Amino acid sequence: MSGMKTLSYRAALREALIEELERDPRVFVMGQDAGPFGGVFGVTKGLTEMFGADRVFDTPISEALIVGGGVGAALAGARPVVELQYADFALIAMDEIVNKAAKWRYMHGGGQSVPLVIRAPEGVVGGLGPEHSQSLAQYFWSSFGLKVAMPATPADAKGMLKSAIRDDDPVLFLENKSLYNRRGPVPEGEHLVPLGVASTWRRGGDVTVVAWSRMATVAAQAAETLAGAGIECEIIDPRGISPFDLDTILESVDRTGRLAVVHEGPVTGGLAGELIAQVVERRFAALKAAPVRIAGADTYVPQNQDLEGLLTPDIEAVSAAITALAQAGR
Amino acid sequence: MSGMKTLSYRAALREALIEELERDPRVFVMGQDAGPFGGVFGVTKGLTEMFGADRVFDTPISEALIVGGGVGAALAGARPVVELQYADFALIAMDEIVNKAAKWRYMHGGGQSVPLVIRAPEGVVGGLGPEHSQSLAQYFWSSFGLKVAMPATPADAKGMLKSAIRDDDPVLFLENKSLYNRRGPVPEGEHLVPLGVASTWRRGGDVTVVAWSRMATVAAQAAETLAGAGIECEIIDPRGISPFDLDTILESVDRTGRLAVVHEGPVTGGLAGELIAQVVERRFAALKAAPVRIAGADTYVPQNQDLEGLLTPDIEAVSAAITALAQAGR
Amino acid sequence: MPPMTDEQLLHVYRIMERAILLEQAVLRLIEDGSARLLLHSGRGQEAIGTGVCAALRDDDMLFYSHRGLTQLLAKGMAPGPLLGDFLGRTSGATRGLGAGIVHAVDHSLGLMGSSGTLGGGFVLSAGAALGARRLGDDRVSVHIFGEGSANRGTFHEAANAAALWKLPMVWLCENNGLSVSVAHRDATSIEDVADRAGAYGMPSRIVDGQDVEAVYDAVAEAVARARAGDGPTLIEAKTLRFRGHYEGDPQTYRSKEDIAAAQQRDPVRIVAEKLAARGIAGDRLGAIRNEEAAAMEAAITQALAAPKPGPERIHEGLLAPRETAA
Amino acid sequence: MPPMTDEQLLHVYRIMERAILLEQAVLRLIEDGSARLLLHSGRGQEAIGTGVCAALRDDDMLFYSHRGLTQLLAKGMAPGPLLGDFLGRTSGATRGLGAGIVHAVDHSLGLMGSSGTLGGGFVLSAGAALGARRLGDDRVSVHIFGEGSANRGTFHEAANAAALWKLPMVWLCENNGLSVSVAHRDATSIEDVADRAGAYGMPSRIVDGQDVEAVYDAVAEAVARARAGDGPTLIEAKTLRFRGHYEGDPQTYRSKEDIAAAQQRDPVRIVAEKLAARGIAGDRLGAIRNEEAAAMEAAITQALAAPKPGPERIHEGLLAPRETAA
Ligand SMILES: Cc1ncc(C[n+]2csc(CCOP(=O)(O)OP(=O)(O)O)c2C)c(N)n1
Ligand SMILES: Cc1ncc(C[n+]2csc(CCOP(=O)(O)OP(=O)(O)O)c2C)c(N)n1
Ligand SMILES: [Mg+2]
Ligand SMILES: [Mg+2]
Repeated sequence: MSGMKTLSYRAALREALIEELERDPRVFVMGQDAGPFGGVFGVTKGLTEMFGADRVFDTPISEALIVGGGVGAALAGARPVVELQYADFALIAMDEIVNKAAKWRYMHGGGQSVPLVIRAPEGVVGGLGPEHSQSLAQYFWSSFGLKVAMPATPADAKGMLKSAIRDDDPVLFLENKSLYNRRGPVPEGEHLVPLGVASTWRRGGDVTVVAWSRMATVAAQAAETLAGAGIECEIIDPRGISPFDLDTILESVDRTGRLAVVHEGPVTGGLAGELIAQVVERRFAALKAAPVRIAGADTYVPQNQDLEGLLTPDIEAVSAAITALAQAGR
Repeated sequence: MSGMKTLSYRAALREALIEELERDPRVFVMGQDAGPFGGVFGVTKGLTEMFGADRVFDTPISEALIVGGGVGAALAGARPVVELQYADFALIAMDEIVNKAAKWRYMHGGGQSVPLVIRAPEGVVGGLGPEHSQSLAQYFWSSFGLKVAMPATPADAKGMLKSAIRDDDPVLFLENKSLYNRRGPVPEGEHLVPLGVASTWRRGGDVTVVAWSRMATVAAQAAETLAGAGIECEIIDPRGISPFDLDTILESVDRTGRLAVVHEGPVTGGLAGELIAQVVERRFAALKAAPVRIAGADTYVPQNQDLEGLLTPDIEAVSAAITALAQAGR
Repeated sequence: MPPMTDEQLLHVYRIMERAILLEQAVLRLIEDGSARLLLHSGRGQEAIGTGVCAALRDDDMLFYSHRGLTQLLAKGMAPGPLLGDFLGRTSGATRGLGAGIVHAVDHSLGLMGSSGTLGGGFVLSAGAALGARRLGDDRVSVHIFGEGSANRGTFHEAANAAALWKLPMVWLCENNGLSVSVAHRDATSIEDVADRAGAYGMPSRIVDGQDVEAVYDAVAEAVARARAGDGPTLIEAKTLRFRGHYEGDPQTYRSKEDIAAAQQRDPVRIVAEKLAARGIAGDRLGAIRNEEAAAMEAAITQALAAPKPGPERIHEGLLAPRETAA
Repeated sequence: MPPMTDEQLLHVYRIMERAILLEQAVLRLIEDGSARLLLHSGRGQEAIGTGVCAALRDDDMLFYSHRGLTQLLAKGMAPGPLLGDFLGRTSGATRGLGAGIVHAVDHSLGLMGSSGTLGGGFVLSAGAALGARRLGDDRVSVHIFGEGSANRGTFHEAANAAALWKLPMVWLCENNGLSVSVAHRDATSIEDVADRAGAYGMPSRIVDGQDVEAVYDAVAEAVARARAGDGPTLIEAKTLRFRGHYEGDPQTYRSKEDIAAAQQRDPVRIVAEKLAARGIAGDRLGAIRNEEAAAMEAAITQALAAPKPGPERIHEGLLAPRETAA
């Protein structure tokens, strides 16, 4: 690996697709507007021109076909990368994701691989309303044969997408719409990030902060402020939920005794509940205060962008909650 | 209310349907084999004969139509009770449940009711395999406009189904396949059980045991044994997840300081995680030991019934886990 | 069916002007920063919403599309609540949840709402028809949708059930040849969506979607059939999308010439010509346009003056209001 | 297409006898308590699985149905692993997960698996055809399903895409007139499922599903078309379900007379008659039957002797085996 370059999250994803399309002729990409138009978020821009319409192409508005067809193509030995235009539409292809992609190997005895990647842009931004703004990873905690990846940086976006495409198991790859324009360093040359290994963004001994996707950045920014106030946060981005790197989190909680969990999407039924239960089960004695959930409001996302802004916690809200946690139970 | 009669869970549900079909001409029932055949679990037996084929009828194998059509009929002012042959098929109609039934009121400003009941038999029994044995309530914690009911007794089955049909909001009504033949007392005459009010099956000061649906019975049986060993369990059946009667649970935890949560379906991503997070958030100081999850194995349900039996905890497993909890942290 | 009366056609003209004025107003409000939203322009497709609604009773039920501004206005919605939504004001149809795609419901107008996940409307509209039948009334359920959306599986499930049960339902496919960037021929295996109806034993018709009378005729006939208990109909209106999929769409997938050619067949001009041919003086149209423009300005001023919702709004309306204890 | 050879027809006869013997064996094992499972008998529909598979290459891909025992055997699966599944033994195709509906996969036989949620096979089979094309090979993807399942929305999404993309795919609908208790006419708005194909510009054919040669002819033609790059075909085989939907089904929805009438058109008898008409001596068939019966007994004995899986089995096979570190 030589040096670093700066790429947007979008460009990093695109580079991953290009490299894997070049490397492996079994790989193909399909989705609504994913062909010549380049995807409504621009991730596949130019790819049809580069690889031809039989490698990168549009689909009808048929989400069950997009995912289920991807499963079928994977069963036949191809390595499809399919795109849902919005992660919300995973709910249309839920049977295909949960009952087909995730279970096919197990229920057919264990020998049959499903090397499928389902890319799906999630998150609250731009006034898209209740059916185009959901964060849905929590639906897949118990889809055991499925991997769920959620990159938070351009480097992870590239490295994790490449790993996902090479993985023999199906991967739900949740991109965050707010991050597409975010720029950051990406290693030159071949860059792979293994799925299911947490990334510790910052070390700190006072509070363990677990934050996914866009909220990892928000948490990291809060941590800067809090450091000024004498609170040292350890920021851990689990990079997804499956495989789940609980060990890194437990090791941190052992040192801090305090856990805050930050994510988009509602508090109730969100990602944090399961994680907190897992930590409390194993580290009850080590905890100095109740773990805290810092997440979306328990409601749906309105189109009104003023109101939309109220849905997810901002740096101030995250800082305030962590401050309270740092002081709790002393 | 005069006396009590003994009914099976199946008969209690059927009685509820009959009474509500009689009471309200807007009510109708549809589902696969729900017409003359009476449903694959026999709940609608004889109803087409009693009420005619325009009130109780079969549908094609079209789960999106069953649920989405139910939503549409409800919007038009009818009060449909639709049946999914297995709760697993909720995943086929996930967009209709999560994005239509649950959100329609909110996203259209708040004034539009969706008085729909979706009956769906869930649970692990009979060798039906990974796609016909799921317990899925946990998928709906954040479907805020949707109510989720899970009756555990014949009396609740009847009283809650009647309440669900009269409710102006959509209700996902999860019946447990293992309970259909279970018999129990049901009050004579009109019997309504409000949705979202927990039922305390047994009082006890040592451990709060929250258990849903079939597992409430298993927990209650374990509690009998444990009482002999000097451990007094308080058994609480939340009767569903939405509305969720957290207060009853918190009040109990305040007294016991110990919480065990019991359900079918996998531990990871299951119902318990969210509940434990809610309790820990509010009662960290009151807890004497880490809350415990007693739930299904983290895998899929095989058809092999010997193996299937390993999936969900039995009385011994529940007793052992509660005993350990009762002794923990002393 | 009797042809449209002069009064009907004048009303159509009025609604079309209203829709165009409203869209223009919204574009202006976006530009000046008063409104932040994603608009899916219906420019070019005005003959459909107006033609459909001219054939409906107030209580007939409409599930409109994401490109549905004309549809809402034609069914009787006033611009005020729509502007309120666009501007995120409590005066909006959704009381401030706001909208690029308005999700208005009004039972007195038969406005049933719109599904943001495309294809949701197929099963909902079939269900509403079933509901009306259960209630013993003779309302007809109508759904307007794009040709791209017709490839959702819900089309199949609902079409089969509607034909099987002879539901009082009319489906109107706005075939503008595009779903976002994807050409109809690249997404759909046959040319005419109407030809899908035969697979269900459902009658169908293809009409010129730029011609309001053609749309009206087909819908009026289908509504009569539905109301008589003879079941559903699929109507395909061939139409043209004048603007991008959403405002801001670079439209890299079609040429300037294609766009210009499409814009030649303007449904408003076609109605104006029809009225002229019927001998209705041009100044009557001018008067209508002026009335509408004035009303629109007033509605905008009013909407801008309406309060914005407080933060509590996001938690309102999730559930039915609690019944007061007996 | 050339007609089936004597050898092919004898093989079909053999597979049919094998399927019947296997079903009978399973019923016996259920009765004596050795097997606990829900069986969906394919009795009466044996001409379909055998006719389809006679027209396929080993590497052609089959997504079989829940009534798919004959289909599995015809594609080359041995009874042993199936019995292992029925009995929940590690010798089973799923290594002890067991089965009432066997979910076997064998790539060397082109056995791709089966979706327990009906209709899943439509999108999977279309996808497999797409995958084969991507890999540049000329495998054909085949899906066998019931007429009731054809009302799932996945039918529509997959049919459209398959026709649009001219995928190498053949769909075979086993129309036995029933989905569990529901008669075809009470669930489907048209009589012939084949007529749904036209909506996609897909060719279709209706065949007598009791006549293996008719099934073979249609499938062979469709496979040739698919392999030549000319796209998918929908074949509807009119057939008869001799037994209940599952073993134990009270069948309150059809009369004893109806059942008896259905059983008149036994595909096995029809094949035997065909062979007789070709001058093949009855004792050759008797010999096949005896061979198969003996082999089945041996397979049962072997399966019963195979070990049951330990409790760890339920956790195996969720994910791909971990790659060993480089
Ligand atoms: C199920 C679903 N898939 C995709 C989208 C994203 N989307 C919104 S509009 C649109 C194009 C729709 O095309 P068409 O149905 O032809 O209607 P038009 O926009 O042309 O009026 C798409 C793909 C969606 N909202 N829902
Ligand atoms: C999506 C889905 N809905 C319902 C069922 C339950 N189910 C299993 S078999 C069956 C009947 C299928 O009828 P058909 O497709 O005609 O096949 P047949 O059983 O007649 O061979 C039903 C409803 C299911 N497995 N999957
Ligand atoms: Mg279109
Ligand atoms: Mg059938």
